[in-house]
Amino acid sequence: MLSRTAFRATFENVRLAIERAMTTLEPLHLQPEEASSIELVLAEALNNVVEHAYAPGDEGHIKLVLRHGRAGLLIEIRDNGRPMPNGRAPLGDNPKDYARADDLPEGGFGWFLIRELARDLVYDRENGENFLIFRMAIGRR
Amino acid sequence: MLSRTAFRATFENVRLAIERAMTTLEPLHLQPEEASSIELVLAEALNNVVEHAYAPGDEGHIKLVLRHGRAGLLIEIRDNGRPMPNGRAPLGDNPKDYARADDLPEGGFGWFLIRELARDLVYDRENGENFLIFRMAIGRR
Amino acid sequence: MKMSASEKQDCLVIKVDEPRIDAAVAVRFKDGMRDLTEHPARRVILDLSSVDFLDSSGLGAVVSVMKHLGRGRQLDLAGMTPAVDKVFRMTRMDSVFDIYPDTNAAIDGAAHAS
Amino acid sequence: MKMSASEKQDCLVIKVDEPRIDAAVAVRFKDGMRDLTEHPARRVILDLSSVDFLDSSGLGAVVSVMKHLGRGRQLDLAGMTPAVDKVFRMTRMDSVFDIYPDTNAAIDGAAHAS
Ligand SMILES: Nc1ncnc2c1ncn2[C@@H]1O[C@H](COP(=O)(O)OP(=O)(O)O)[C@@H](O)[C@H]1O
Ligand SMILES: Nc1ncnc2c1ncn2[C@@H]1O[C@H](COP(=O)(O)OP(=O)(O)O)[C@@H](O)[C@H]1O
Repeated sequence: MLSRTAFRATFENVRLAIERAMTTLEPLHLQPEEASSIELVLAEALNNVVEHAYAPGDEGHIKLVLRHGRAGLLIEIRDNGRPMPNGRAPLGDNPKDYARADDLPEGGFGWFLIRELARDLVYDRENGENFLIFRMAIGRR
Repeated sequence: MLSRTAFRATFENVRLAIERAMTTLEPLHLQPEEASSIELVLAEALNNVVEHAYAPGDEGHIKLVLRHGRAGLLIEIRDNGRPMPNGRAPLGDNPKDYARADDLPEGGFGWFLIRELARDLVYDRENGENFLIFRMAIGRR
Repeated sequence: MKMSASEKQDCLVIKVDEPRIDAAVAVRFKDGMRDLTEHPARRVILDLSSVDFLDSSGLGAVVSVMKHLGRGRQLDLAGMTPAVDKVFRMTRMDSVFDIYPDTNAAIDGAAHAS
Repeated sequence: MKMSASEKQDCLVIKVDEPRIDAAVAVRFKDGMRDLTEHPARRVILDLSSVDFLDSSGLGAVVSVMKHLGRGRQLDLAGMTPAVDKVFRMTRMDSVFDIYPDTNAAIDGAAHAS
Protein backbone atom coordinates (compact mmCIF):
# COMPACT_ATOMS: atom_id res chain seq x y z
CA MET A 1 0.00 0.00 0.00
CA LEU A 2 1.27 3.45 -0.82
CA SER A 3 -0.91 5.43 1.53
CA ARG A 4 -4.14 5.52 3.46
CA THR A 5 -5.54 8.77 4.76
CA ALA A 6 -8.80 10.11 6.16
CA PHE A 7 -9.77 13.75 6.44
CA ARG A 8 -12.71 16.06 6.96
CA ALA A 9 -14.42 16.83 3.67
CA THR A 10 -13.41 20.39 2.77
CA PHE A 11 -11.93 21.77 -0.43
CA GLU A 12 -8.83 22.86 1.51
CA ASN A 13 -8.30 19.37 2.90
CA VAL A 14 -8.75 17.86 -0.55
CA ARG A 15 -5.97 20.13 -1.76
CA LEU A 16 -3.69 19.03 1.07
CA ALA A 17 -4.55 15.37 0.55
CA ILE A 18 -3.72 15.66 -3.16
CA GLU A 19 -0.44 17.36 -2.30
CA ARG A 20 0.45 14.51 0.06
CA ALA A 21 -0.64 11.93 -2.50
CA MET A 22 1.57 13.43 -5.20
CA THR A 23 4.52 13.38 -2.77
CA THR A 24 3.79 9.73 -2.00
CA LEU A 25 3.89 8.96 -5.71
CA GLU A 26 7.28 10.58 -6.30
CA PRO A 27 9.27 7.34 -5.90
CA LEU A 28 7.31 5.93 -8.85
CA HIS A 29 8.97 8.45 -11.17
CA LEU A 30 5.79 9.04 -13.13
CA GLN A 31 5.75 10.80 -16.47
CA PRO A 32 4.53 14.41 -16.02
CA GLU A 33 1.49 13.49 -18.14
CA GLU A 34 0.68 10.58 -15.82
CA ALA A 35 1.16 12.65 -12.69
CA SER A 36 -1.08 15.46 -13.92
CA SER A 37 -3.82 12.97 -14.85
CA ILE A 38 -3.70 11.49 -11.36
CA GLU A 39 -3.74 14.93 -9.76
CA LEU A 40 -6.74 15.93 -11.86
CA VAL A 41 -8.75 12.77 -11.30
CA LEU A 42 -8.11 12.98 -7.55
CA ALA A 43 -9.29 16.59 -7.53
CA GLU A 44 -12.46 15.79 -9.46
CA ALA A 45 -13.41 12.73 -7.45
CA LEU A 46 -12.58 14.20 -4.04
CA ASN A 47 -14.10 17.62 -4.68
CA ASN A 48 -17.27 15.91 -5.88
CA VAL A 49 -17.59 14.33 -2.46
CA VAL A 50 -17.19 17.70 -0.72
CA GLU A 51 -19.63 19.33 -3.11
CA HIS A 52 -22.27 16.69 -3.72
CA ALA A 53 -22.06 13.85 -1.21
CA TYR A 54 -22.25 16.06 1.88
CA ALA A 55 -24.64 18.91 2.56
CA PRO A 56 -23.03 22.22 3.56
CA GLY A 57 -22.27 22.11 7.26
CA ASP A 58 -22.15 18.31 7.34
CA GLU A 59 -19.28 16.91 9.37
CA GLY A 60 -18.37 14.61 6.50
CA HIS A 61 -15.20 12.59 6.14
CA ILE A 62 -13.32 11.16 3.19
CA LYS A 63 -11.05 8.12 3.14
CA LEU A 64 -8.45 7.82 0.42
CA VAL A 65 -6.34 4.72 -0.26
CA LEU A 66 -3.63 4.49 -2.90
CA ARG A 67 -2.26 1.14 -3.94
CA HIS A 68 0.29 0.28 -6.55
CA GLY A 69 0.69 -2.90 -8.51
CA ARG A 70 1.50 -4.17 -11.98
CA ALA A 71 -1.97 -3.06 -13.13
CA GLY A 72 -1.16 0.53 -12.26
CA LEU A 73 -2.33 2.78 -9.47
CA LEU A 74 -5.49 1.75 -7.67
CA ILE A 75 -7.40 4.63 -6.09
CA GLU A 76 -10.10 3.94 -3.51
CA ILE A 77 -12.32 6.71 -2.14
CA ARG A 78 -14.92 6.24 0.57
CA ASP A 79 -17.36 8.63 2.17
CA ASN A 80 -20.51 8.48 4.30
CA GLY A 81 -22.45 11.00 2.26
CA ARG A 82 -25.49 10.66 0.08
CA PRO A 83 -25.44 8.02 -2.64
CA MET A 84 -24.71 8.82 -6.28
CA PRO A 85 -27.77 9.79 -8.35
CA ASN A 86 -29.77 6.61 -9.13
CA GLY A 87 -27.18 4.61 -7.22
CA ARG A 88 -24.74 4.79 -10.12
CA ALA A 89 -21.63 6.79 -10.81
CA PRO A 90 -22.61 9.45 -13.41
CA LEU A 91 -21.45 8.76 -16.96
CA GLY A 92 -20.41 12.38 -17.44
CA ASP A 93 -21.60 14.45 -20.37
CA ASN A 94 -19.41 14.67 -23.43
CA PRO A 95 -18.26 18.22 -24.14
CA LYS A 96 -20.10 19.79 -27.05
CA ASP A 97 -18.98 22.35 -29.58
CA TYR A 98 -20.41 25.48 -28.11
CA ALA A 99 -22.07 27.86 -30.55
CA ARG A 100 -22.72 30.84 -28.27
CA ALA A 101 -20.78 32.03 -25.26
CA ASP A 102 -24.01 32.30 -23.29
CA ASP A 103 -24.54 28.56 -23.62
CA LEU A 104 -21.19 27.68 -22.08
CA PRO A 105 -21.48 25.39 -19.08
CA GLU A 106 -19.60 26.43 -15.94
CA GLY A 107 -19.75 23.02 -14.36
CA GLY A 108 -20.63 19.42 -14.95
CA PHE A 109 -17.22 18.42 -16.30
CA GLY A 110 -16.16 16.49 -13.23
CA TRP A 111 -17.46 13.06 -14.14
CA PHE A 112 -16.58 13.43 -17.77
CA LEU A 113 -12.94 14.01 -16.78
CA ILE A 114 -12.96 11.12 -14.32
CA ARG A 115 -14.38 8.78 -16.99
CA GLU A 116 -11.77 9.94 -19.50
CA LEU A 117 -8.81 9.52 -17.18
CA ALA A 118 -9.72 6.57 -14.98
CA ARG A 119 -10.11 2.94 -15.94
CA ASP A 120 -12.24 0.14 -14.57
CA LEU A 121 -14.22 2.37 -12.29
CA VAL A 122 -16.55 0.63 -9.89
CA TYR A 123 -18.98 2.48 -7.64
CA ASP A 124 -20.72 0.73 -4.84
CA ARG A 125 -22.80 1.61 -1.82
CA GLU A 126 -21.86 -0.49 1.20
CA ASN A 127 -23.45 -0.12 4.65
CA GLY A 128 -24.28 3.53 4.07
CA GLU A 129 -20.83 4.25 2.67
CA ASN A 130 -19.97 5.28 -0.88
CA PHE A 131 -17.17 3.16 -2.26
CA LEU A 132 -15.43 4.29 -5.42
CA ILE A 133 -12.49 2.44 -6.88
CA PHE A 134 -10.68 2.94 -10.15
CA ARG A 135 -7.35 2.41 -11.76
CA MET A 136 -4.88 4.78 -13.35
CA ALA A 137 -2.79 3.04 -15.99
CA ILE A 138 0.73 4.17 -15.24
CA GLY A 139 4.01 2.99 -16.73
CA ARG A 140 4.96 -0.50 -15.69
CA ARG A 141 8.50 -0.75 -14.45
CA MET B 1 -21.89 -4.74 -3.23
CA LEU B 2 -22.84 -8.26 -4.22
CA SER B 3 -21.47 -10.09 -1.23
CA ARG B 4 -18.97 -10.04 1.58
CA THR B 5 -18.03 -13.22 3.41
CA ALA B 6 -15.37 -14.43 5.80
CA PHE B 7 -14.54 -18.04 6.53
CA ARG B 8 -11.89 -20.29 8.03
CA ALA B 9 -9.26 -21.19 5.45
CA THR B 10 -9.94 -24.81 4.49
CA PHE B 11 -10.39 -26.38 1.06
CA GLU B 12 -13.93 -27.40 2.05
CA ASN B 13 -14.86 -23.86 3.02
CA VAL B 14 -13.39 -22.53 -0.21
CA ARG B 15 -15.66 -24.89 -2.06
CA LEU B 16 -18.71 -23.67 -0.12
CA ALA B 17 -17.72 -20.03 -0.56
CA ILE B 18 -17.40 -20.52 -4.32
CA GLU B 19 -20.79 -22.22 -4.40
CA ARG B 20 -22.35 -19.28 -2.56
CA ALA B 21 -20.53 -16.81 -4.81
CA MET B 22 -21.83 -18.47 -7.96
CA THR B 23 -25.36 -18.34 -6.53
CA THR B 24 -24.90 -14.63 -5.78
CA LEU B 25 -23.86 -14.07 -9.38
CA GLU B 26 -26.93 -15.76 -10.87
CA PRO B 27 -28.94 -12.52 -11.24
CA LEU B 28 -26.18 -11.21 -13.54
CA HIS B 29 -27.08 -13.90 -16.12
CA LEU B 30 -23.45 -14.56 -17.00
CA GLN B 31 -22.42 -16.47 -20.07
CA PRO B 32 -21.41 -20.05 -19.08
CA GLU B 33 -17.87 -19.21 -20.25
CA GLU B 34 -17.77 -16.15 -17.95
CA ALA B 35 -19.19 -18.08 -15.00
CA SER B 36 -16.68 -20.90 -15.36
CA SER B 37 -13.79 -18.43 -15.55
CA ILE B 38 -14.95 -16.78 -12.34
CA GLU B 39 -15.39 -20.13 -10.63
CA LEU B 40 -11.90 -21.19 -11.68
CA VAL B 41 -10.15 -17.97 -10.71
CA LEU B 42 -11.88 -18.01 -7.32
CA ALA B 43 -10.77 -21.60 -6.75
CA GLU B 44 -7.17 -20.85 -7.68
CA ALA B 45 -6.88 -17.67 -5.64
CA LEU B 46 -8.68 -18.99 -2.57
CA ASN B 47 -7.05 -22.42 -2.55
CA ASN B 48 -3.66 -20.71 -2.82
CA VAL B 49 -4.39 -18.96 0.44
CA VAL B 50 -5.29 -22.25 2.15
CA GLU B 51 -2.27 -23.96 0.69
CA HIS B 52 0.45 -21.31 0.77
CA ALA B 53 -0.50 -18.36 2.96
CA TYR B 54 -1.25 -20.42 6.07
CA ALA B 55 0.83 -23.20 7.57
CA PRO B 56 -1.02 -26.48 8.21
CA GLY B 57 -2.84 -26.19 11.52
CA ASP B 58 -2.99 -22.39 11.34
CA GLU B 59 -6.34 -20.91 12.35
CA GLY B 60 -6.34 -18.78 9.23
CA HIS B 61 -9.26 -16.83 7.82
CA ILE B 62 -10.16 -15.57 4.38
CA LYS B 63 -12.29 -12.57 3.49
CA LEU B 64 -13.96 -12.44 0.10
CA VAL B 65 -15.76 -9.40 -1.33
CA LEU B 66 -17.54 -9.34 -4.68
CA ARG B 67 -18.53 -6.04 -6.25
CA HIS B 68 -20.17 -5.38 -9.55
CA GLY B 69 -19.96 -2.28 -11.70
CA ARG B 70 -19.64 -1.18 -15.31
CA ALA B 71 -16.02 -2.31 -15.29
CA GLY B 72 -17.07 -5.88 -14.52
CA LEU B 73 -16.80 -7.99 -11.41
CA LEU B 74 -14.33 -6.82 -8.80
CA ILE B 75 -12.99 -9.59 -6.56
CA GLU B 76 -11.19 -8.75 -3.34
CA ILE B 77 -9.50 -11.41 -1.22
CA ARG B 78 -7.84 -10.77 2.12
CA ASP B 79 -5.99 -13.05 4.50
CA ASN B 80 -3.64 -12.74 7.47
CA GLY B 81 -1.19 -15.33 6.25
CA ARG B 82 2.38 -15.07 5.06
CA PRO B 83 3.16 -12.59 2.29
CA MET B 84 3.55 -13.57 -1.34
CA PRO B 85 7.10 -14.61 -2.34
CA ASN B 86 9.24 -11.43 -2.65
CA GLY B 87 6.21 -9.37 -1.71
CA ARG B 88 4.74 -9.74 -5.19
CA ALA B 89 1.99 -11.81 -6.70
CA PRO B 90 3.68 -14.58 -8.73
CA LEU B 91 3.65 -14.10 -12.49
CA GLY B 92 2.78 -17.76 -13.07
CA ASP B 93 4.81 -19.95 -15.39
CA ASN B 94 3.66 -20.34 -18.96
CA PRO B 95 2.76 -23.94 -19.79
CA LYS B 96 5.37 -25.63 -21.96
CA ASP B 97 5.03 -28.32 -24.58
CA TYR B 98 5.96 -31.35 -22.60
CA ALA B 99 8.26 -33.80 -24.33
CA ARG B 100 8.22 -36.65 -21.82
CA ALA B 101 5.49 -37.72 -19.45
CA ASP B 102 8.02 -37.87 -16.61
CA ASP B 103 8.59 -34.11 -16.92
CA LEU B 104 4.94 -33.24 -16.49
CA PRO B 105 4.32 -30.81 -13.64
CA GLU B 106 1.60 -31.73 -11.16
CA GLY B 107 1.23 -28.21 -9.80
CA GLY B 108 2.26 -24.62 -10.25
CA PHE B 109 -0.58 -23.76 -12.63
CA GLY B 110 -2.52 -21.69 -10.12
CA TRP B 111 -1.01 -18.29 -10.77
CA PHE B 112 -0.75 -18.87 -14.48
CA LEU B 113 -4.51 -19.44 -14.60
CA ILE B 114 -5.22 -16.42 -12.41
CA ARG B 115 -3.08 -14.21 -14.64
CA GLU B 116 -4.81 -15.53 -17.75
CA LEU B 117 -8.33 -15.02 -16.46
CA ALA B 118 -8.11 -11.94 -14.24
CA ARG B 119 -7.44 -8.37 -15.23
CA ASP B 120 -5.80 -5.47 -13.43
CA LEU B 121 -4.62 -7.57 -10.55
CA VAL B 122 -3.10 -5.67 -7.64
CA TYR B 123 -1.48 -7.39 -4.69
CA ASP B 124 -0.65 -5.49 -1.59
CA ARG B 125 0.42 -6.19 1.96
CA GLU B 126 -1.35 -3.94 4.46
CA ASN B 127 -0.88 -4.12 8.23
CA GLY B 128 0.05 -7.79 8.12
CA GLU B 129 -2.81 -8.61 5.79
CA ASN B 130 -2.58 -9.83 2.21
CA PHE B 131 -4.83 -7.80 -0.06
CA LEU B 132 -5.55 -9.12 -3.54
CA ILE B 133 -7.90 -7.37 -5.90
CA PHE B 134 -8.63 -8.06 -9.54
CA ARG B 135 -11.33 -7.66 -12.10
CA MET B 136 -13.21 -10.15 -14.23
CA ALA B 137 -14.40 -8.58 -17.47
CA ILE B 138 -17.98 -9.73 -17.75
CA GLY B 139 -20.67 -8.69 -20.22
CA ARG B 140 -21.83 -5.14 -19.73
CA ARG B 141 -25.58 -4.88 -19.66
CA MET C 1 -15.07 -39.75 -3.66
CA LYS C 2 -17.59 -41.56 -5.79
CA MET C 3 -15.98 -43.32 -8.72
CA SER C 4 -16.57 -46.70 -10.30
CA ALA C 5 -14.66 -48.93 -12.69
CA SER C 6 -15.86 -51.30 -15.41
CA GLU C 7 -14.08 -53.35 -18.05
CA LYS C 8 -14.94 -52.69 -21.67
CA GLN C 9 -13.07 -54.40 -24.52
CA ASP C 10 -9.68 -54.58 -22.79
CA CYS C 11 -10.11 -51.07 -21.46
CA LEU C 12 -10.69 -50.13 -17.86
CA VAL C 13 -13.29 -47.37 -17.82
CA ILE C 14 -13.34 -45.30 -14.64
CA LYS C 15 -16.24 -42.95 -14.16
CA VAL C 16 -16.05 -40.10 -11.67
CA ASP C 17 -19.48 -39.60 -10.11
CA GLU C 18 -18.77 -36.23 -8.53
CA PRO C 19 -19.43 -32.75 -9.91
CA ARG C 20 -16.03 -31.39 -8.86
CA ILE C 21 -12.41 -32.44 -8.82
CA ASP C 22 -10.88 -29.61 -6.83
CA ALA C 23 -8.38 -29.01 -4.04
CA ALA C 24 -10.88 -30.36 -1.50
CA VAL C 25 -10.93 -33.85 -3.09
CA ALA C 26 -7.73 -34.02 -5.16
CA VAL C 27 -5.99 -36.36 -2.73
CA ARG C 28 -9.02 -38.63 -2.42
CA PHE C 29 -9.32 -38.69 -6.20
CA LYS C 30 -5.70 -39.76 -6.56
CA ASP C 31 -6.10 -42.46 -3.91
CA GLY C 32 -9.28 -43.74 -5.53
CA MET C 33 -7.63 -43.87 -8.92
CA ARG C 34 -4.63 -45.73 -7.55
CA ASP C 35 -6.89 -48.35 -5.98
CA LEU C 36 -9.00 -48.81 -9.10
CA THR C 37 -6.00 -48.95 -11.46
CA GLU C 38 -4.55 -51.90 -9.58
CA HIS C 39 -6.42 -53.68 -12.35
CA PRO C 40 -3.82 -54.62 -15.00
CA ALA C 41 -5.57 -53.11 -18.08
CA ARG C 42 -3.03 -51.39 -20.33
CA ARG C 43 -5.52 -48.69 -21.25
CA VAL C 44 -7.48 -46.71 -18.68
CA ILE C 45 -10.26 -44.42 -19.82
CA LEU C 46 -11.29 -41.74 -17.37
CA ASP C 47 -14.91 -40.75 -17.92
CA LEU C 48 -15.27 -37.12 -16.79
CA SER C 49 -18.76 -36.54 -18.17
CA SER C 50 -20.23 -35.93 -14.69
CA VAL C 51 -17.50 -33.49 -13.68
CA ASP C 52 -18.57 -29.86 -14.11
CA PHE C 53 -15.55 -28.30 -12.49
CA LEU C 54 -11.85 -29.06 -12.23
CA ASP C 55 -9.22 -26.68 -10.86
CA SER C 56 -5.42 -26.80 -11.03
CA SER C 57 -5.31 -29.19 -8.07
CA GLY C 58 -7.68 -31.52 -9.91
CA LEU C 59 -5.58 -31.20 -13.04
CA GLY C 60 -2.45 -31.96 -11.05
CA ALA C 61 -4.16 -35.06 -9.64
CA VAL C 62 -5.06 -36.34 -13.13
CA VAL C 63 -1.46 -35.81 -14.26
CA SER C 64 -0.19 -37.55 -11.15
CA VAL C 65 -2.39 -40.59 -11.86
CA MET C 66 -1.13 -40.71 -15.42
CA LYS C 67 2.50 -40.63 -14.30
CA HIS C 68 1.78 -43.26 -11.66
CA LEU C 69 0.47 -45.65 -14.33
CA GLY C 70 3.96 -45.58 -15.78
CA ARG C 71 5.23 -46.63 -19.19
CA GLY C 72 3.31 -49.21 -21.17
CA ARG C 73 0.02 -48.09 -19.65
CA GLN C 74 -2.08 -45.23 -20.89
CA LEU C 75 -4.63 -42.85 -19.39
CA ASP C 76 -7.14 -41.46 -21.88
CA LEU C 77 -9.83 -38.91 -21.11
CA ALA C 78 -13.44 -38.99 -22.23
CA GLY C 79 -16.56 -36.84 -21.92
CA MET C 80 -14.98 -33.62 -20.71
CA THR C 81 -17.50 -30.84 -20.03
CA PRO C 82 -16.66 -27.33 -21.32
CA ALA C 83 -15.27 -25.96 -18.04
CA VAL C 84 -12.99 -28.98 -17.61
CA ASP C 85 -11.91 -28.85 -21.22
CA LYS C 86 -10.95 -25.19 -20.76
CA VAL C 87 -8.49 -25.98 -17.96
CA PHE C 88 -6.80 -28.67 -20.05
CA ARG C 89 -6.55 -26.34 -23.04
CA MET C 90 -5.29 -23.33 -21.10
CA THR C 91 -2.50 -25.35 -19.49
CA ARG C 92 -1.75 -27.18 -22.76
CA MET C 93 -2.41 -30.48 -21.04
CA ASP C 94 -4.81 -31.25 -23.88
CA SER C 95 -1.73 -32.14 -25.96
CA VAL C 96 -0.51 -34.60 -23.36
CA PHE C 97 -3.62 -36.78 -23.19
CA ASP C 98 -5.70 -38.55 -25.81
CA ILE C 99 -9.09 -36.94 -25.40
CA TYR C 100 -12.37 -38.41 -26.66
CA PRO C 101 -15.88 -36.96 -26.71
CA ASP C 102 -17.24 -39.98 -24.80
CA THR C 103 -16.24 -43.44 -23.57
CA ASN C 104 -17.55 -45.20 -26.68
CA ALA C 105 -15.37 -43.03 -28.91
CA ALA C 106 -12.50 -43.67 -26.53
CA ILE C 107 -12.99 -47.45 -26.72
CA ASP C 108 -13.17 -47.30 -30.52
CA GLY C 109 -10.11 -45.08 -30.63
CA ALA C 110 -8.26 -47.39 -28.32
CA ALA C 111 -9.26 -50.38 -30.48
CA HIS C 112 -7.84 -48.66 -33.53
CA ALA C 113 -4.64 -47.62 -31.83
CA SER C 114 -3.87 -51.11 -30.48
CA MET D 1 -5.83 34.83 -4.15
CA LYS D 2 -2.74 36.53 -5.51
CA MET D 3 -3.37 38.14 -8.88
CA SER D 4 -2.27 41.43 -10.37
CA ALA D 5 -3.36 43.55 -13.31
CA SER D 6 -1.36 45.76 -15.65
CA GLU D 7 -2.24 47.68 -18.78
CA LYS D 8 -0.34 46.85 -21.94
CA GLN D 9 -1.25 48.45 -25.29
CA ASP D 10 -4.97 48.71 -24.68
CA CYS D 11 -5.04 45.25 -23.13
CA LEU D 12 -5.58 44.49 -19.48
CA VAL D 13 -3.16 41.72 -18.54
CA ILE D 14 -4.08 39.81 -15.41
CA LYS D 15 -1.50 37.48 -13.96
CA VAL D 16 -2.48 34.77 -11.52
CA ASP D 17 0.32 34.33 -8.99
CA GLU D 18 -0.90 31.07 -7.53
CA PRO D 19 0.10 27.54 -8.47
CA ARG D 20 -3.47 26.21 -8.43
CA ILE D 21 -6.93 27.28 -9.53
CA ASP D 22 -9.04 24.57 -7.96
CA ALA D 23 -12.27 24.13 -6.03
CA ALA D 24 -10.63 25.61 -2.92
CA VAL D 25 -10.05 28.98 -4.58
CA ALA D 26 -12.47 29.05 -7.52
CA VAL D 27 -14.83 31.51 -5.83
CA ARG D 28 -11.99 33.79 -4.76
CA PHE D 29 -10.56 33.65 -8.26
CA LYS D 30 -13.89 34.71 -9.75
CA ASP D 31 -14.27 37.54 -7.22
CA GLY D 32 -10.73 38.75 -7.87
CA MET D 33 -11.29 38.69 -11.60
CA ARG D 34 -14.53 40.64 -11.29
CA ASP D 35 -12.79 43.32 -9.24
CA LEU D 36 -9.84 43.62 -11.60
CA THR D 37 -11.98 43.65 -14.74
CA GLU D 38 -13.90 46.69 -13.51
CA HIS D 39 -11.25 48.31 -15.67
CA PRO D 40 -12.92 49.12 -19.00
CA ALA D 41 -10.34 47.48 -21.34
CA ARG D 42 -12.12 45.63 -24.15
CA ARG D 43 -9.52 42.91 -24.20
CA VAL D 44 -8.46 41.03 -21.08
CA ILE D 45 -5.51 38.67 -21.22
CA LEU D 46 -5.29 36.09 -18.45
CA ASP D 47 -1.69 35.08 -17.84
CA LEU D 48 -1.74 31.53 -16.48
CA SER D 49 2.00 30.87 -16.73
CA SER D 50 2.34 30.45 -12.94
CA VAL D 51 -0.60 28.07 -12.68
CA ASP D 52 0.50 24.42 -12.58
CA PHE D 53 -2.91 22.97 -11.88
CA LEU D 54 -6.50 23.73 -12.78
CA ASP D 55 -9.46 21.44 -12.15
CA SER D 56 -13.01 21.55 -13.48
CA SER D 57 -14.00 24.08 -10.80
CA GLY D 58 -11.14 26.32 -11.95
CA LEU D 59 -12.21 25.84 -15.53
CA GLY D 60 -15.79 26.70 -14.63
CA ALA D 61 -14.53 29.86 -12.93
CA VAL D 62 -12.60 30.96 -16.03
CA VAL D 63 -15.70 30.37 -18.16
CA SER D 64 -17.83 32.28 -15.68
CA VAL D 65 -15.45 35.27 -15.81
CA MET D 66 -15.58 35.22 -19.60
CA LYS D 67 -19.38 35.20 -19.62
CA HIS D 68 -19.45 37.95 -17.00
CA LEU D 69 -17.37 40.21 -19.26
CA GLY D 70 -20.26 40.06 -21.68
CA ARG D 71 -20.43 40.92 -25.35
CA GLY D 72 -17.95 43.38 -26.79
CA ARG D 73 -15.29 42.35 -24.29
CA GLN D 74 -12.97 39.43 -24.72
CA LEU D 75 -11.02 37.12 -22.42
CA ASP D 76 -7.91 35.62 -23.97
CA LEU D 77 -5.62 33.11 -22.31
CA ALA D 78 -1.83 33.12 -22.30
CA GLY D 79 1.02 31.00 -20.97
CA MET D 80 -0.91 27.84 -20.15
CA THR D 81 1.24 25.11 -18.61
CA PRO D 82 0.78 21.54 -19.92
CA ALA D 83 -1.55 20.34 -17.14
CA VAL D 84 -3.82 23.37 -17.57
CA ASP D 85 -3.76 23.05 -21.33
CA LYS D 86 -4.86 19.42 -21.00
CA VAL D 87 -8.04 20.35 -19.11
CA PHE D 88 -8.99 22.92 -21.74
CA ARG D 89 -8.36 20.44 -24.55
CA MET D 90 -10.21 17.54 -22.92
CA THR D 91 -13.31 19.65 -22.32
CA ARG D 92 -13.03 21.32 -25.77
CA MET D 93 -12.86 24.70 -24.08
CA ASP D 94 -9.70 25.32 -26.10
CA SER D 95 -11.99 26.10 -29.04
CA VAL D 96 -13.90 28.70 -27.04
CA PHE D 97 -10.95 30.89 -26.06
CA ASP D 98 -8.14 32.50 -28.02
CA ILE D 99 -5.06 30.91 -26.54
CA TYR D 100 -1.53 32.33 -26.83
CA PRO D 101 1.82 30.87 -25.77
CA ASP D 102 2.59 33.97 -23.64
CA THR D 103 1.32 37.49 -22.95
CA ASN D 104 3.55 39.11 -25.59
CA ALA D 105 2.11 36.84 -28.27
CA ALA D 106 -1.33 37.61 -26.89
CA ILE D 107 -0.75 41.37 -27.09
CA ASP D 108 0.59 41.02 -30.65
CA GLY D 109 -2.34 38.79 -31.56
CA ALA D 110 -4.75 41.23 -29.99
CA ALA D 111 -3.11 44.13 -31.88
CA HIS D 112 -3.58 42.20 -35.13
CA ALA D 113 -7.17 41.31 -34.42
CA SER D 114 -8.22 44.83 -33.45
N1 LIG E 1 -19.51 11.98 -4.82
C1 LIG E 1 -20.79 12.23 -5.18
N2 LIG E 1 -21.79 11.90 -4.36
C2 LIG E 1 -23.07 12.16 -4.71
N3 LIG E 1 -23.44 12.72 -5.89
C3 LIG E 1 -22.50 13.06 -6.76
C4 LIG E 1 -21.13 12.81 -6.45
N4 LIG E 1 -20.41 13.23 -7.51
C5 LIG E 1 -21.27 13.69 -8.42
N5 LIG E 1 -22.54 13.60 -7.98
C6 LIG E 1 -23.72 14.01 -8.77
O1 LIG E 1 -23.39 13.89 -10.15
C7 LIG E 1 -23.53 15.14 -10.83
C8 LIG E 1 -22.46 15.30 -11.89
O2 LIG E 1 -21.20 15.48 -11.31
P1 LIG E 1 -20.01 16.24 -12.07
O3 LIG E 1 -19.89 15.70 -13.45
O4 LIG E 1 -18.80 16.15 -11.23
O5 LIG E 1 -20.49 17.74 -12.20
P2 LIG E 1 -20.19 18.97 -11.23
O6 LIG E 1 -19.24 19.82 -12.02
O7 LIG E 1 -21.55 19.58 -11.04
O8 LIG E 1 -19.58 18.47 -9.98
C9 LIG E 1 -23.51 16.17 -9.73
O9 LIG E 1 -24.21 17.33 -10.09
C10 LIG E 1 -24.15 15.44 -8.56
O10 LIG E 1 -25.55 15.47 -8.65
N1 LIG F 1 -1.84 -16.71 -1.34
C1 LIG F 1 -0.53 -16.95 -1.28
N2 LIG F 1 0.17 -16.58 -0.21
C2 LIG F 1 1.48 -16.82 -0.16
N3 LIG F 1 2.20 -17.43 -1.14
C3 LIG F 1 1.57 -17.83 -2.23
C4 LIG F 1 0.17 -17.61 -2.38
N4 LIG F 1 -0.19 -18.08 -3.58
C5 LIG F 1 0.90 -18.57 -4.15
N5 LIG F 1 1.98 -18.45 -3.36
C6 LIG F 1 3.34 -18.88 -3.73
O1 LIG F 1 3.44 -18.83 -5.16
C7 LIG F 1 3.79 -20.12 -5.70
C8 LIG F 1 3.07 -20.35 -7.02
O2 LIG F 1 1.69 -20.53 -6.83
P1 LIG F 1 0.80 -21.34 -7.89
O3 LIG F 1 1.11 -20.85 -9.27
O4 LIG F 1 -0.62 -21.22 -7.46
O5 LIG F 1 1.27 -22.83 -7.80
P2 LIG F 1 0.72 -24.02 -6.92
O6 LIG F 1 0.04 -24.91 -7.91
O7 LIG F 1 1.95 -24.59 -6.31
O8 LIG F 1 -0.25 -23.45 -5.92
C9 LIG F 1 3.42 -21.09 -4.61
O9 LIG F 1 4.20 -22.26 -4.68
C10 LIG F 1 3.68 -20.29 -3.34
O10 LIG F 1 5.04 -20.31 -2.99
